[in-house]
Amino acid sequence: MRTWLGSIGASTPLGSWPVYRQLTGTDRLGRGAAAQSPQHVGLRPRTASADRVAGSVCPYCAVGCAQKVYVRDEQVVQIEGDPDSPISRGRLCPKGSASLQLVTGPQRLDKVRYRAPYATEWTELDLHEAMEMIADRVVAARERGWQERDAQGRRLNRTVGLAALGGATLDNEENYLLKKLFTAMGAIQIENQARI
Amino acid sequence: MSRLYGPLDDVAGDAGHVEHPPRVGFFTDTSVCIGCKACEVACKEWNAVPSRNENDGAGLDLLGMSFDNTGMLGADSWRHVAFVEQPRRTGHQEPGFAGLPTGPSGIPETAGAVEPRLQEAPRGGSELGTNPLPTGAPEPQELRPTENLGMPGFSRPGDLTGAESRTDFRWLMASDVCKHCTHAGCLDVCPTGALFRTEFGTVVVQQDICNGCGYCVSGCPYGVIDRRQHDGRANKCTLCYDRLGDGLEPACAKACPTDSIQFGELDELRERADRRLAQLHDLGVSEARLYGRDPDDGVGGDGAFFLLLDEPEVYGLPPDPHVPTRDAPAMWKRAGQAAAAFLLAGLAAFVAGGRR
Amino acid sequence: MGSNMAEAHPVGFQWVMEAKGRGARVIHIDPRFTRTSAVADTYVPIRAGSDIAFLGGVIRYVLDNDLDFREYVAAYTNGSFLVREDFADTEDLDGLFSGYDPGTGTYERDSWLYEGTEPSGDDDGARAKTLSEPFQAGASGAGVGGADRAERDPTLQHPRCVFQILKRHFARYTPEMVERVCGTPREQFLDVCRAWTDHSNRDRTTALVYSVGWTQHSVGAQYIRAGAILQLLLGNIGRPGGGVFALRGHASIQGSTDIPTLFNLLPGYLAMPSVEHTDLDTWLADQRTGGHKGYGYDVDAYMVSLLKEYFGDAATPENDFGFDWLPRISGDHGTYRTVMDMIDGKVSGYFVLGQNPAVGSAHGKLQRLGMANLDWLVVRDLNEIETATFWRDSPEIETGEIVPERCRTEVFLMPAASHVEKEGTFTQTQRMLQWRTKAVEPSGDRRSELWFAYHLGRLVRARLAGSTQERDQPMLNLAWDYATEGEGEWVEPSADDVLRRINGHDLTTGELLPDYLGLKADGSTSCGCWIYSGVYAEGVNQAARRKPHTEQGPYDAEWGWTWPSNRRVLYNRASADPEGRPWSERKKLVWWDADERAWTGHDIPDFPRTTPPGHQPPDGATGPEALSGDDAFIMQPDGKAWLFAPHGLLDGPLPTHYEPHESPVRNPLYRQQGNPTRKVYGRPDNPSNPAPPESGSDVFPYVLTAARLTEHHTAGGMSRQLPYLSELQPALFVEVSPELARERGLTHLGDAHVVTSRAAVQARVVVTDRLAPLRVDGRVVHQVWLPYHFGHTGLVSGDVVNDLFGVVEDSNVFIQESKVATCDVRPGPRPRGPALRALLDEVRAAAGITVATGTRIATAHDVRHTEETS
Amino acid sequence: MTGPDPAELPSDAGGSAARSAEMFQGVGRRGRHRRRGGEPTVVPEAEFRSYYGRPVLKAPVWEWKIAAYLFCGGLAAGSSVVAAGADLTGRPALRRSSRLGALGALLASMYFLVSDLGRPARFHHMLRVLKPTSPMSVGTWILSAFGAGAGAAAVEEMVPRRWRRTWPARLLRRLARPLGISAAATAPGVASYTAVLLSHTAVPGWNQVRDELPFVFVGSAAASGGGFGMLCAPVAEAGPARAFAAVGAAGELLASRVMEHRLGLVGEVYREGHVGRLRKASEALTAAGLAGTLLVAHRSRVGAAASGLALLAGSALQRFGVFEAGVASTKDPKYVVVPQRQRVDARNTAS
Repeated sequence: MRTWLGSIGASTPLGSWPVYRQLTGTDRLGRGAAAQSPQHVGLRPRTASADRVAGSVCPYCAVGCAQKVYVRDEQVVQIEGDPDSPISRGRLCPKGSASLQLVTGPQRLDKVRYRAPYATEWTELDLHEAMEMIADRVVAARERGWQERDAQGRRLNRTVGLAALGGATLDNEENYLLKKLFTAMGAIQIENQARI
Repeated sequence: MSRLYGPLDDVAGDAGHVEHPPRVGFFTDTSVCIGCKACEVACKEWNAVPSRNENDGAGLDLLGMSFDNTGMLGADSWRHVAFVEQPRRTGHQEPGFAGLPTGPSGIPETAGAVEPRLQEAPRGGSELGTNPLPTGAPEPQELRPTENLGMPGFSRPGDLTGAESRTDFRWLMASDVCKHCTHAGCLDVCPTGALFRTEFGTVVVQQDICNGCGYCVSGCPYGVIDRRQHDGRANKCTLCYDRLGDGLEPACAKACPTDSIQFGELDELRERADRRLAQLHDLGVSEARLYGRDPDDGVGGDGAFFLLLDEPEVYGLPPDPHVPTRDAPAMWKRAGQAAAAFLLAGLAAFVAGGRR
Repeated sequence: MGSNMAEAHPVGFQWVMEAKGRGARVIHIDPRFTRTSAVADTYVPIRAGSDIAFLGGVIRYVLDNDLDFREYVAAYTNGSFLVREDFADTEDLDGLFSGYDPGTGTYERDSWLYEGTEPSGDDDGARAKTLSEPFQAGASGAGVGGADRAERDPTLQHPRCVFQILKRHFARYTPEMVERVCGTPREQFLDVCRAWTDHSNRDRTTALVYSVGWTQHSVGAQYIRAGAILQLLLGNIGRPGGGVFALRGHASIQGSTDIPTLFNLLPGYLAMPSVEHTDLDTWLADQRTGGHKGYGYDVDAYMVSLLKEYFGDAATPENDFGFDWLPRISGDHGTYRTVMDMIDGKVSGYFVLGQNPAVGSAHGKLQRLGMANLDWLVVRDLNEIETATFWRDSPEIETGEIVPERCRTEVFLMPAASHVEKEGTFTQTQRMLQWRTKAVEPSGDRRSELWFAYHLGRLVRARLAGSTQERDQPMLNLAWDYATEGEGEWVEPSADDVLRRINGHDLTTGELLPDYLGLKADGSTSCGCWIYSGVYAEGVNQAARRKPHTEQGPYDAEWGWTWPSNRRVLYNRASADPEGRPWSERKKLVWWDADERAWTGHDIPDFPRTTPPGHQPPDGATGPEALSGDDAFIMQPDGKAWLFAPHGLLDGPLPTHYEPHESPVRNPLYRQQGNPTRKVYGRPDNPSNPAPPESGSDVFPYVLTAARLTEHHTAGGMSRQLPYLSELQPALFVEVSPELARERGLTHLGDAHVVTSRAAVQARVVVTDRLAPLRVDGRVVHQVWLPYHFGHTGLVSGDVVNDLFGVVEDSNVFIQESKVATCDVRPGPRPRGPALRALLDEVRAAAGITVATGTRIATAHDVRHTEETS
Repeated sequence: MTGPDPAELPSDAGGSAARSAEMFQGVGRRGRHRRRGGEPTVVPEAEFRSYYGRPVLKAPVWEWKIAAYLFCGGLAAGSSVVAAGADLTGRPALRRSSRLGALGALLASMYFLVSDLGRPARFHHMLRVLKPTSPMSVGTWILSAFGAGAGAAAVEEMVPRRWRRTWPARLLRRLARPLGISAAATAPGVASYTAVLLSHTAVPGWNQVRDELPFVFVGSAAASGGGFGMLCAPVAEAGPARAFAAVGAAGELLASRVMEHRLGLVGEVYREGHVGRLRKASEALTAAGLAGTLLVAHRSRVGAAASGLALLAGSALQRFGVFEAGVASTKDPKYVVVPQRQRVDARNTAS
């Protein structure tokens, strides 16, 4: 009986029927091997099929936990800790663990939004047009707030028409360019979270 | 015949896996848990478990259970961090409240604000994130001050001290998870084979098979597995079956900042847990105990076991669970007797009634 | 202290748990029992805002019982230095130091100098307050007129030596006084003293961790000073397992201080030129006034190299390397000042880059009203945050204080690239730079700030092209020629190239510099940030190194890159005794190798490599050459760690307990109530709750403090929008003790509102034993706590807790006091709309609050520091 | 605070009745009431600790349909026995109605079962495996065997007159009896497996009645099967149905009483509230039906029908009562914690 049953290959419909596998195989009670569906045989994690893995750093607090960013088809499919890091040893807190959602979630802005003076709603604006508009406004504000000398005639060479806040979440290179640019423009009210 | 109850050395082999890897599991050492909930989030990110606000329109609300706003394990929460505030101390820990002008503990009152509402919830509170407080509920009278003069003042020193003052305190945190029992109630009762024992000795629901019969929900003596709303299938921790396939540790254990969740081969974890327990006992933490480590317990030992600092029920765990399958032979025997009686009654009815 | 590390830095906390597992004792001193306390060996309650009293008490315990690490103190600190005869301590002046001017609320600080030194520069005491502030001191620390000429008493016995002054200063910080001020029971305080001193010696070290629980106070800088003094007395600085750890809260907040987007600094902590500096030489002189020792002296090389990077070939010796193109500061241009200037109509445009001031800055209403009075606002963020939508859904819409149809501010909300969509470095809390590679290209309009800054610069330069105006020359001469990728107008600038320029080049050879020691003042080197020089040493992006920690030594020198020079422990010369031998085998870090005639060890020695322990510098030496063999603190102009700060701090050479700006109690230590130099802005839009000796403080009887939860991130812009995080902490709540709940009729999970003179914030009540009332100066003081993450957008929302705080600042660093204020807590939801304004009017009236309230900063005098809005 | 200092309690002391529960986390209810009231309540309630009073177990996800399925399955089983007996003893009306009743009940039970699935379209996955450890799997296979016989027998009854002479109809008629008998042979399994189905769970209200529930359920099945025969068949033919119903009803009443009596703490859920009312109604109906069967049903068609209806209703309410009792027992952690805690404490005392 067993031999006869055993002659039916696993690829046949009958051979893949778990009841049949129960009767012929090692898992008589159907609680393990016999009940396993083909999809669950040799299951691999999605990280295994990533096209590339980028070394990154968690964007939340300042501990600086190393992350591995798994990319498949130009989409981030997983972010998790890098066990090689002497700082974090691959571990992440809840926020770091939610980085994937932070990066890929529907909350992300994708288009420039513009609110005209006195408007009650956003409108869309082309990115490059927005940049040109901002540049115009920067030049004007710089001019409007320009201070050449103080009351005692001392050189100020600055503008107070412009201010900026932010940097603690930015890259060093970005902060460098921002500080350099604003300083060259004469803007001094450049601040970030370190003051807060 | 495979065994239905008691210690079982080779769970994967018993489930028909030949040449399988060693059994793996979790050892969750709650004495080092900082309650950060990284395990909950890492699990959800990896397994794409829905968040509660995606799944039920009820919105999110505070549960009032210390920092626990998850509630319990369920289809949409495969890890759950419990927070327990207690007016007692752990070992030699100095809770710092001695000598302060404290009054009686507020813990009974806060618990009392939570519990009655759980009873009124549709499934008695046995679902995630049950909002324990109906909106617009009147404030319980007994918590109102007897007299409120409008302007607060400082209590005079000593007003609130005395025999009633609280001095001891501790805050327990513990990350709960599916136990991946040696004898798993959910797996045993599953009629479709959707739940199965993997080659790693873990217990996994196959989503392509599950038809949502719900039997496993009642089969689990820990109240872990549940059917997902709007999806209809049963869900629980898979111990990251897919990750194991690539030699990776489960997402929660990997994320855990303080290594409270430890993943590994079960035999090794048990030894490690024994050492940790002995260490804690040496440090005067006499209330430390292991839960689910004993292969002689009612489920043959858990694949995911815990070091607890209080009795299991304090964390929402059953003190002495057993797999219902333990009594299956006896139950079938009784059913057979009843069936025989049934048949006999039928026969008798007609024999007595005779042929017409 | 001042840190809830397990909650705010959970992954870093693994090392604390690791140490605990190896037998370390963990003590958590905090106003409330947190997740850190839960796993600490000891929790010690303290009243928010009283940490200096506590630390002062420990310092007194150390000094009284001769428990200091005497050899360390004598060799490496300025304990032996004598202070001028005319110095008077708070002991003598009831909470003030000598030199206080009640009219300006500042100190004339010459009397704080060492004996035998002169006042710095041309300081004749007539300089305006803001002109000699420490933010101008820059990298070299503050000038100490001729510290090398200071008189010393190596026995530490001279009554005017720093060590003895310290003893006298803290004499009244007895355990009884600590109990009175902090509410910490005496026995618990003494237990901390014993633990700290028992574990600080040749074989043992104690580490001190703080976060913004220390910085966000009107005496914040002195909190850290107090911690540093204690750690120095116990020999816990520069040694393994010791230190004072500032745990910072943002991915690159350290980087944004090193390469600052801060008004008073240029990269590498170089001082922003002030109106005083007519040319490079006057600026240099100010940086070097009197001090001539150490690496800070080479500030000319650092500054010139920076100017060479800024202006390229246009920076020449003839034009002072373009120094004159730099704008000049003249006082406070900090973020809060700027916001008030917005309200006053002085600012036209505002960039907000990855920050959410409408929620995250103190006095949120002030922030929002400021933004509502701009011409334009550019917000760049990942998500739509409150700062971008203030014109539509801020609380002021409800109260009618902002009307969209009448708000003219033009708002550009620009999507930013996320951390995986751009490459660059973050500098983490221990000064380590780590490079991130780009995983994917940003989609849609998402762009990096690098792209934004680069193209904004390009467009503005194009608009100014051809201008002959002097003011436009810096823009036109700006070296803006960074490498780019891609074609066309909107190319992508290369972060790698920016990092190379930050590292710096030898302009004669074009080679990348190996480290800052190679910088020159003659214009032959360029370097964007001298302390980062070496990050691209040998043409290798050192910050991108990721050698597994399992494959390298305990200091993991090949993972990332730590400034300066990849050194992991600062001032590690102090880990060896004056003779250059490790203090103990167990605590070995760096030491003098007599055979090699060089410093060596597990870490990169923080000392001139070949300067032997017994070295005495020749007369007239400057810079590193002027360091003695035991001048372990190589950045200090006198080579010593400062127990006493003769210069550099505005509010005193020693930390002194002052009550917070808003406090329910009178300062039990001195007649001087609060920090006598704190920055107050007495304006109608910035009211203060009264504090003793003013009347009316009983209207706000409770101590209010706010902090983070693990599950959210600061102002919530990166967490309240995420389902997985939102569900973990779904609503704003206020934690109260059961005692306070009874007193005010608050029920668990019921609604309550917290009221200050600025705002009323509604929150759900969480009654918990984790908060306990304290007995302070004979009466019971309740503390309440709220997480400050909530705002009006996102998946979970709530009132803005920062609205409760006003703006009052530490005078040294202009950081606001947002860790402590006073408040009332009332049951039930807060009033809405106009009724809310009525409630606030009512409480202000009840407390008798005027513009002048809280501005009498010197309680020994009657001068008020108000400011009328124009 | 009342009670001893918790720090002084031995950490593993367990939950003795004297434990002052309220001083620990999340216990709440009983301790608090007692403290507030001042005087101890008359009946000392079990004191135990829990996590904020939250249930330990998940409440069954099953709806009322599962109770209906239990009832219909029992009815099908009982009817098929009556049908086979009637067939063999020449009671065509009883045979016909019972065969049709068995099929109808079977179909209804299948409907209820399938529609309660989370993924009804996958109901056939039930036949993927044959798991002896799963009463639902075992039951599915029993039902399949039963269904084949009961279905064929009923179909035979429904063959229209004009097709009777075709060969498939003739074949069917020949097979109807053996198939009907096969259904009757599997009917005891159908009648009893549902008891195991419920008891083979962690639900205290079901698991702890595992010894009696099969008897309750077969009694209920017999009562409903017989009752259905009494309802549908003429009095003259319904004698065996009455006997079957009477024995079943008596058995059910007895077993149900024993079950309730023997239960410890969890007996509360059978006695109290909504479930208590359901079960009282069930008992009354079954008892009335039994009395009617014995006293009236052999004389009066109306009386027989009424008795049959009463038995059917009693049987249905029995299923709903047991079902709801189980659900209720998961909603309060005490039914899980208290017995288990007592077990642990007893073990600790013994060792």
